[in-house]
Amino acid sequence: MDLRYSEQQEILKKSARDFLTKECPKAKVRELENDAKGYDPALWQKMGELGWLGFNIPEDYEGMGYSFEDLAMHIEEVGKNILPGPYISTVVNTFAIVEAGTEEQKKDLLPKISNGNCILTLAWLEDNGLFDASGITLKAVHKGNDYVLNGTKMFVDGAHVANNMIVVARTKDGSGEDGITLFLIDAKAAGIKTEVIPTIALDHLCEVVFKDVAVPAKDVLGKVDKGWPILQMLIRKGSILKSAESFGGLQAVFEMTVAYAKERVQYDRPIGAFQALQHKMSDMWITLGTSKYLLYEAAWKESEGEPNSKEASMTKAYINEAYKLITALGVKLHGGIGTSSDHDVPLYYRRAKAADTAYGSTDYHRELVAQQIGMK
Amino acid sequence: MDLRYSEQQEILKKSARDFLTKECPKAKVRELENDAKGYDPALWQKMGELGWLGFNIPEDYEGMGYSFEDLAMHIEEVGKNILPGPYISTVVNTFAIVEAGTEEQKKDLLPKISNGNCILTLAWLEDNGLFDASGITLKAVHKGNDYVLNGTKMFVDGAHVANNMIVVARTKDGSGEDGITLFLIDAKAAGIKTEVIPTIALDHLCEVVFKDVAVPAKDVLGKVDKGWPILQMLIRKGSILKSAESFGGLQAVFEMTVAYAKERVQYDRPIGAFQALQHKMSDMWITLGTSKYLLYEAAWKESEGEPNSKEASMTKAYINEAYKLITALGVKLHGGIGTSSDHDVPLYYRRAKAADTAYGSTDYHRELVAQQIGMK
Amino acid sequence: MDFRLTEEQVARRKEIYKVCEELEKKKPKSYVGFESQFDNEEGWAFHRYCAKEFAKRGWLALGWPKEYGGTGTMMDKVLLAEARGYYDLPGSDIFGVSMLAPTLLAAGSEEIKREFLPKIASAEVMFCELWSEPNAGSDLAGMTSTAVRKGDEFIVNGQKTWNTGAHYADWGFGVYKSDPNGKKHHNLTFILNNMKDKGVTVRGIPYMNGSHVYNEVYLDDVDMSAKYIVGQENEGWAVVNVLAGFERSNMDMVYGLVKAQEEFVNFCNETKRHGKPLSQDPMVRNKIAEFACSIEAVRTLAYRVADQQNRNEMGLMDAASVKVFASELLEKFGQIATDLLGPYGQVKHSKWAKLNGSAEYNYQACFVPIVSMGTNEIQRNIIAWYGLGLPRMK
Amino acid sequence: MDFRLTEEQVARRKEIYKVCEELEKKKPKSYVGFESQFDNEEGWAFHRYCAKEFAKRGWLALGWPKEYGGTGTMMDKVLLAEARGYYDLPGSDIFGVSMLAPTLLAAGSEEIKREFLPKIASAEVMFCELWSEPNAGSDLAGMTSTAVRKGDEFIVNGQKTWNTGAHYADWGFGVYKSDPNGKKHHNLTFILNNMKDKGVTVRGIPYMNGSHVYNEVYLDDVDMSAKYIVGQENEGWAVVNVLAGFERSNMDMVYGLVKAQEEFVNFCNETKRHGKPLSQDPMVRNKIAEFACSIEAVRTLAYRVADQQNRNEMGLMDAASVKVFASELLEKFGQIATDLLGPYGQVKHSKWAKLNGSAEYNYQACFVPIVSMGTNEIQRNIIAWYGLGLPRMK
Repeated sequence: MDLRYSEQQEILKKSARDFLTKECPKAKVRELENDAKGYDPALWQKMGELGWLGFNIPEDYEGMGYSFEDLAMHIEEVGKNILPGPYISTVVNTFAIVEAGTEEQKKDLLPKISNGNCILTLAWLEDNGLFDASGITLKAVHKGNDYVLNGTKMFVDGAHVANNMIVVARTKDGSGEDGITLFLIDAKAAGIKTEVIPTIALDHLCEVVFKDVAVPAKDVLGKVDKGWPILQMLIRKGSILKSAESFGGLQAVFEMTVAYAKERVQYDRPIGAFQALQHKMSDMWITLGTSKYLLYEAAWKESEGEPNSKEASMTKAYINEAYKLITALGVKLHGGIGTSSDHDVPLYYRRAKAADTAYGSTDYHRELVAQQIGMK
Repeated sequence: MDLRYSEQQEILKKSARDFLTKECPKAKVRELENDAKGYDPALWQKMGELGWLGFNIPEDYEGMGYSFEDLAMHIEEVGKNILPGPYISTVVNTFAIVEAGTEEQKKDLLPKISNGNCILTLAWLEDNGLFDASGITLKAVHKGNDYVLNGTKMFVDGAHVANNMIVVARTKDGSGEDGITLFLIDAKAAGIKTEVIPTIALDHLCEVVFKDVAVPAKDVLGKVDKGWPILQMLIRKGSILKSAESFGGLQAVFEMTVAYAKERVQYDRPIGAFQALQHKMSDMWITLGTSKYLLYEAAWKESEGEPNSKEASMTKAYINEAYKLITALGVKLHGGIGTSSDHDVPLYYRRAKAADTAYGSTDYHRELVAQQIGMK
Repeated sequence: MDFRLTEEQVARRKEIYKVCEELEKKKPKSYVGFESQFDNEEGWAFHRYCAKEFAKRGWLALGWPKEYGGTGTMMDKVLLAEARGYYDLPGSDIFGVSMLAPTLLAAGSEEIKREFLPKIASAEVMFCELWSEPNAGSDLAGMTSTAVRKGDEFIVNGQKTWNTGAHYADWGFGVYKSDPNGKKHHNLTFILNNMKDKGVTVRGIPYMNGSHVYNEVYLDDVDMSAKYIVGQENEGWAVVNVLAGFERSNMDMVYGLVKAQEEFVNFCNETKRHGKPLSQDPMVRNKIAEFACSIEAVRTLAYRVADQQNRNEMGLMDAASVKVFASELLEKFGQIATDLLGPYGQVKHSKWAKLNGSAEYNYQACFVPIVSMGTNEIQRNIIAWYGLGLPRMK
Repeated sequence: MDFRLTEEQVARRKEIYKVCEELEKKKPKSYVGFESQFDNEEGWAFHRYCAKEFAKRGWLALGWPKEYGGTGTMMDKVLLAEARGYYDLPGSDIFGVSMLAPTLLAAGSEEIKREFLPKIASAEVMFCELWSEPNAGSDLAGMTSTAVRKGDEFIVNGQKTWNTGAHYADWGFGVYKSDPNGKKHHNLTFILNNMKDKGVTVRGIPYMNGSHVYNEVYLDDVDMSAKYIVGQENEGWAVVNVLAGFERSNMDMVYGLVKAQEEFVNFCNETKRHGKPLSQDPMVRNKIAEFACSIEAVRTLAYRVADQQNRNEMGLMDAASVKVFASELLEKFGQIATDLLGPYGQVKHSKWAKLNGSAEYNYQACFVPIVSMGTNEIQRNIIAWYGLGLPRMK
């Protein structure tokens, strides 16, 4: 047992930190919130060059082949700094190709993704807002060599700038887990209409309308009707990585708040001398500690290939709530200044709400936890 | 609108306070917890003489005929001091006779109750622990001029010392609200076996086993099969009065805590100078204020005969939680000393847990609230 | 106790609700929540429109002495706040009507009352507050802006901050250090000024959701006339305390919650999830019922504050309780509502939004009542020190 | 990171769990929770029995240097705490094994180590702590008990309080004012004494649920030998700090929660309400799942503390976090569990009790870990001051 970041991991984290501090200052974060694209293509290119987009891609496909745990630690730094754009989506969705793609699909897309030439998103949720299999109603009908997709997907991260898209569709009647198929398609295919939804994090989630979109059968990802387990895998890994991002954000807000409390003077003393505020910051610290090892236990098990769907759901459910709570506290401890969009704390506060439903809400994951702790 | 205690109510409250301070000091409270009877017959007699047992009994039946609101204010003082024994039960259950009893039943029992010669309890809950109508399974079978009762009741307040008992029984197959009948019986009738259950408040709730207990038909209270609305009325009034008791306890703990914080010195200052503790006491104060007018709105409406079942349930649900929370805070703010049974705070802490399920738990009342705020 | 409104009050309440219900229909689409009155021209115009409608009926001078144009009672004022809260309407200038007017009545010269009260009552002049400074937030002792007397004028220099609505306000009221050598609490002067005065520069501080509510106000050699002093020269601290004494019942915030609950209940009844209305989910029922209990609790306490104000008792501690409790309830509601909306919880006012985007709006806007008008932390100090008599930290 | 136990540790864990599982079967019926070891003769006898069983296997000297009879590793010590917590077993004297032994190893004379470490390791001697005084709870500066040196002895007078288990303990360790003129932090001496010494009177302080855990200890002209000083005369403050540094992982409390969760899940599966298992109530599922997440979170953090201790890092701030979080989780569990039991939540250990009365037990017993060993409020101060570097109040 050794619950420290390894030396190599510390280096990995530091290099991510240094890069983002330089290349993605908060001014850029703010700018990109109101930018049509919502991400910086030049920065994306640089990330590709650094290998950030190929961390989890095997070396055979021009990736870095890092461990899942390394990836989580890297994303912790990404969350600490904030990085606008569909970075985490692309990384998470890549796992679907790595684990379920055909050789052709891998050869075609993995090097492109790794080199920063392909943004990959996932069209999963629909307007019913459900995370379980019954939420999938978009129809894919087999016609000749094609499947024809009709329906609407919601909250698709960066669909308007994505090159490729994994679409979760129903290929059989019913509402269960069987009969769901994933399609790996060109995001610009004919019949696709994309519109950016205004969200609290201004993170460019999209509505994507599919009208008679023809997809060749070879673009099925995995097996027909058997897409749900792949999606579950994405949800599990996405939950851990999204939590890693949130955990980074938690730390950033904690550090800013403690620093501010030491510096801001009221009633002739730094406000950090007030016990009521001290105890809230101590609670923040406690939350950081409990979040950290819960997260890395799940990430470590994922790396080791051990069963961890319980731990992944626990992590997501716990850190979802921690992130919202701590960022709200951060705003309040800063007082007025913490409520201004000129300040950094609200950037995290708004993202905490957004993070909360990505890859499943707290209540969704608690239900998964209930099942896995033996609640019949 | 005038949200103050009237002058007369202040007098009423003061006289209750003075009486209990003198007649029921905490030493007696502790003694009665481990007493076989669990109440003090001599004190009960005195309460009868003072009219405390006839507050809500019309003057025609030797009662005082006070308003429900006056009664609530009186019980607030009872809760502030703590008064062991089935006092609130007797008072609440008396309403069933006043509102649904026959002239004969009234003439028979109300003067006795008022004069302190009759303890009246309610055998309602069963071992399923349910508060709704489906929880009632004890059977009363019509046989000749009698009903024969078989079954077990749980958590019957002071059944071992009660003179009379209202038994909630099922006179018709089914589990709904129809087919429930109340019987007003002699608590010592043949076939009744009573045992005291050890509870957190050591408040002498009993298990009561009915074996072939024959009850003459004239002892039905209200109409056969139509007992549920009467029970509902008792739950509603009981909820308000139990909340008044809890609200009194809340105040006592608040006052003790603030006094202790001013007096106890650590690190060269009264601990009440520590801001973390101050803010907790401020939160206690806020809770007192919000509890108070919620409670008295419900009590006032009851007095005025206005529909108030929503307000009664809101009061119970809110004050249940407030009482548990504030007494736990009280224990913690006192530190070690607050955890000793020699100290008064735990007396209230334990009673907060007991109060919480009397006349329906928080979740039961929240469900009633949900129905009444229009949740379909 | 007596919770009943008089027949007159019931009638008045009905009248006020009717007027507000009508006004609500004229709300611009961009008006998404309680701070929208400051966010854009449309919102401000609507505020002025509502204010004129209220003024016409004498409702901006409720509870004032008759000699200054007063109408109605303090309770009527509470009823108006209630209805405005329920329909989420602006129209009552929090700075002019709620804070300055009672302060002028209590501490202003006859001259200044005669000049400004009619303008407030008629909604001709809207005010803003020039109070906090970058280094003087909760603690006014850190104030550095100065007012140097020159004959009948003060030359005022400094920077103020968190000035709600200063970008639209006609006049401001503020405190400035007027005696550099004066003792603490005897060195400030409370002065009114026209926001169009030379040397006044207003710069917006964007709120976290991008809306324009707060401002910084820079004062460079601004001439303020000594006739606009409220109270005595160098005794502005006393006036500040008088003003702080006019706590509001926060009935508008409370009734905003009442309305939010009603709307949420309707939403749950109408929205199906897994084939069943959301309202049949036991967890949803429990949470909304819990919320409803808290709202009713604070509603009754707010009425107690109103009751006290109506008999000229201040009820400051109860008012502080209402402020803290209601604002934190709004925060909690923002959390619960956005959570229950699932992925839709994050959606801003738009064609995709549920409940018109109010959940997302509250999720951010809740901090306005929490940190303004004395942060909730400060309120808790005040309750502890003045309400409970606990020792003030050294 | 590496969360994996070594093969050796896995084997040791299995062995320890097996021994504990067997011991659990011998638990007396009156043993209802973690403080029952002090409550009555039966509980204390069971404590001594378990201790002897552990001692036989060398498990009371885990992680000590070999020269003092040490066996195993610090991680093994954690594993024993884990299993004891899971099976709710006593047997490891918190004062002797967890606090005094490491203190002696760090600060004791060779002589005192040779005398007491074997007695601790063999479970021959059980200790209690003589620490707090009526006017010195969190703040030892208020201490008034005195130790006056007379040749090779100290004459000790005073009153100690909150002495857990002092009514059964064989020996005590305490601090006393030994130099009335000495400077703060240089006027206390840390001494061991036999609890059977003349002049030692122990009087119980009943816990809120009636059980006997705490005591007051009166010391009247008690002779304590100077050879039982730990550290230097008048330098007891330093020893106190050394001792306070041996924070525990609180793994036993954490695994008590793990077990409580398992038992509650089983209960929900087996208990029907309205014809359906309680486990199918969405609200129950959500609450228990939330609780499970928190337990797993603090469990992993407790392992981080163990990991640090195992490499001789102290991890004091993380240990403080575990103490605060786990004890408040126990409080919360007491609340949730009693609530979900409905009217049965109030029933004490008896034939009517559900879950053997554990919910009611925890509802009261939770305050033991919350207010002892430095209250959670003090822990939060410590985190703020030493962990976050925030300024200490003057």
